Amino acid sequence: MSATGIGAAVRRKEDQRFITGTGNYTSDISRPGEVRAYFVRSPHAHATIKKVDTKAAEKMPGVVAVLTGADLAGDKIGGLICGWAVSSKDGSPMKAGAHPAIAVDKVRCVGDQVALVLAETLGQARDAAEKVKVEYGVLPSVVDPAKTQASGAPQIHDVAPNNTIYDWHLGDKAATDAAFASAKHVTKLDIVNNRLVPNAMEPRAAIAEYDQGNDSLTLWNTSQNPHVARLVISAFIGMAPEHKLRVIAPDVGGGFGSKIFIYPEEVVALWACAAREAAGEMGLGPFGGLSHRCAWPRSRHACGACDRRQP
Amino acid sequence: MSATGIGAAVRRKEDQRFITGTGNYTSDISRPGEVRAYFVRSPHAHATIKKVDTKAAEKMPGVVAVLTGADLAGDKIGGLICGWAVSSKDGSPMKAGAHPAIAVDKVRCVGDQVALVLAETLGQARDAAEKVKVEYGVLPSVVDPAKTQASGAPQIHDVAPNNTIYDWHLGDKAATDAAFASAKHVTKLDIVNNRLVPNAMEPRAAIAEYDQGNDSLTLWNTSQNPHVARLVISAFIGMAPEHKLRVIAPDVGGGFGSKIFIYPEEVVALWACAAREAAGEMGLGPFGGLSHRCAWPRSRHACGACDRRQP
Amino acid sequence: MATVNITVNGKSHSVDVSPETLLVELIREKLRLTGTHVGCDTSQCGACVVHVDSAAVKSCTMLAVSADGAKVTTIEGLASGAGLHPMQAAFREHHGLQCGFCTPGMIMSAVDMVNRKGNELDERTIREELEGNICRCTGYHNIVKAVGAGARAMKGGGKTARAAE
Amino acid sequence: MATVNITVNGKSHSVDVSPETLLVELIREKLRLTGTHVGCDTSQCGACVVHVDSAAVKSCTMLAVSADGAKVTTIEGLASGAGLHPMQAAFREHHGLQCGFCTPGMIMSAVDMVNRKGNELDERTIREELEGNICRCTGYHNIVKAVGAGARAMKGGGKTARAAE
Repeated sequence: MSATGIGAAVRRKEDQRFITGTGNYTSDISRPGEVRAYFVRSPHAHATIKKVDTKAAEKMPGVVAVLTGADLAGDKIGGLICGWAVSSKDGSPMKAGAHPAIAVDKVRCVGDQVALVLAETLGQARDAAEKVKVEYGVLPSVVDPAKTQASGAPQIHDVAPNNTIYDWHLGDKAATDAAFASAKHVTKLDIVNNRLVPNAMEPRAAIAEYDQGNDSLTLWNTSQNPHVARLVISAFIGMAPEHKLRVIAPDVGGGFGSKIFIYPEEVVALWACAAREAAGEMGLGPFGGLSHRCAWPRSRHACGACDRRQP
Repeated sequence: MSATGIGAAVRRKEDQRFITGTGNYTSDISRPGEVRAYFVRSPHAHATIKKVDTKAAEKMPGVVAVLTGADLAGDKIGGLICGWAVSSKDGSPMKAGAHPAIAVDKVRCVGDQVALVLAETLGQARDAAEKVKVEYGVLPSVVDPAKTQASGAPQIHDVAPNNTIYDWHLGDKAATDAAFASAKHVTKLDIVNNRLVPNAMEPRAAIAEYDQGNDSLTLWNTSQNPHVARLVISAFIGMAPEHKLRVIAPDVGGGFGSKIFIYPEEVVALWACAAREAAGEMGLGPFGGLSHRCAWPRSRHACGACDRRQP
Repeated sequence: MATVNITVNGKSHSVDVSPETLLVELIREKLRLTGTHVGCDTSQCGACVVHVDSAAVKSCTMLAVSADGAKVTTIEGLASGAGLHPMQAAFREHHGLQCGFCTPGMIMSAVDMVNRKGNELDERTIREELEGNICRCTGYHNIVKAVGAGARAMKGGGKTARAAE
Repeated sequence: MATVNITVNGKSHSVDVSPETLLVELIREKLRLTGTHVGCDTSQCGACVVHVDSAAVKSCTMLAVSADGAKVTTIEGLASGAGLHPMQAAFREHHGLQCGFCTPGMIMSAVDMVNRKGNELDERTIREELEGNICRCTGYHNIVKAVGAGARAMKGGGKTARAAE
């Protein structure tokens, strides 16, 4: 095996920056005049939202804006989509419930987004988030997948009776039944798949920027597929035409599939820059003209917060 | 003439940002941790540089570094080139003198760069620049083009005797002479071309950034041809390979040809980021790790400072 | 350091600046409102014109501390709401710009001209009044047309335009 | 606001911070040394390990004001000069990283391990000592190899490596 020939180890070019601390992950990026974002999240797995009172939070030091699901809905920003459509065995399409980027009438998991606080520093945003008063009507919840379809189980999405989104079959039922019927011996076994929780070292993060001059948006996010993110955020969520939206994935600190998805926080960060800028709520904030830059520095939330087996 | 048909006025898309103050010219750009640059320039049209003493300037508030032509030469950064090579009528190549981005032994025009001061603010850099002590040996100068080739005129570049870079002829001399010889009437006329001074509203400016992680450079400048700038700064000046150098021309506030050229300040800004970073002089400056961003906000210098007819 | 309390485009700011800071530096670098440009540093070109307490001022000629307590309008705050100010619209309609660098100052000077001289401006008045604003692309002809048209358009929307200041 | 006087990678800084600021926030956001990462916010993952007065510290666990007067080394300052520290070189040579997010903390912990335990480290010691550093890409095997090799390599260059702190 020669030093440069077949079988020789190939040293990675990207290692140089990773071992010297000069990589460029999303939360390493800083934009002039950026404001910091912090989300108010639901402590309940299932509850109606009776009222979100942002007044006290808005008066906290450094706060630029406090935004709610009603604001988002008012700006007609679409909800998140499921990218993989599955039909039931009877041919009916899947019954996917709406997934607004900030919850409107109801929260459906612990950690569901309820409000966004934008402030000059992350600490100020976090402090102000504690002053957002949310009145919940707590509903019974269901946290064991095996019990979700039981009679009387709490109903999470109205569009999916018995919490059943699809009843998916693959294969040839008649042939399988016949094979079992003619088998000499039949073993019965319940198979429970492991739950998979991809849990990369780098938490999710996003920075959004609105360029008023070109009416264009840029999103830096921890993404495994920025091109798809641009397509979905443009065509399905309706944030901006594709040629007015740029999605940049810098160095990504692990993903394992979890960073394929588009997450609500990314959508909200973009919306907070663009829509609220247009409304004059951010454009002339504490940093003058350029506070239409929204940095959501990090959160581990999406990784297993609704999974009782994960801390 | 219909509103959308042939002959209808076409409104420019870029006007929207220009009339609302949301354009993006080079000096509108800000990068985190940037330091500001100010040049010490020659007050003489022709002088030897006996000594450049930067000690007092280095101790001024906010100063990160004071760099000289000797530092630049020590890092083997090439001089500026003339992009249009002309041969004399005898076939000999043009005798272009060296054009270091910061003068080393001699200044050859009023405003020639003699030193660069980097500081946290432009005001601090300007104040410190006044403390740079340059000892000049003032030489006779020649400011009238018509007198440059006179016997005894001051010699500017040693490589160009009689200050003659080339003696350019075009056309067929024999045929022209024959035509005049057989002409019934000959009128003699001295023709002096107007001097052209393109003087755009936007002064020149540059921001350079060194990414240590990728060992790559980015230059934002007021350029009419960023691609050529990249080629020249890479292949001729030797700052970095082309794939490690990005040149971005944002909105340009007029050029009229003057922003076709590569200017010494752009080269120096890049070098100050990259080479000095490697030497540890900027890497851990007042802004910690990210002072390898050098913003040279503006100067009108190159427009006619050596032209006695221009203020 | 000195603290400057200043209202820019309707929002109040309290900004710490060193005493030699120019108003244009406060606007561009502290508030990051980069629509106001610096073309010459010598008060000749007019690219930095803003309104200070409703009067056109070359903001590279005024110290930031001198603007303490003032109400300033920059090009970014000229229009009320999302649309264009009539003078901005006139510059677009009459192609009164090319590279755009002088344009913010031109528009701010033009609005001030209307505030002082009224809505009917003849070409000679416009050319004289624009003495302090230099353009290098257009040759001025379309700028003069734009200012005249913008001035007339401000007659209707004049209240809105003034209210924004 | 409190003023923290701190020496980071050999350079002294005087930084104004609010009292609740963490050391990692000072390093990342005030000094813009972003090689030190935050992976968990709960002191579990070790991506934020730096050296404070020559001891490994999870910088998300320490208030910036507690580091007043301290000498701090971050991943950016580990190598002396332009080359790599032997432990950095070992991580590259043995492919001890994939996404790179945990790597700065891993390397800073590994160097601290050598400072405490010497240059001959067996696999069990390395695995025990790395308890506070989580990686999700590699499965740890090549990290353990890299730390062992880096520790041995530091024997020769040990003085240089320590001098950098």
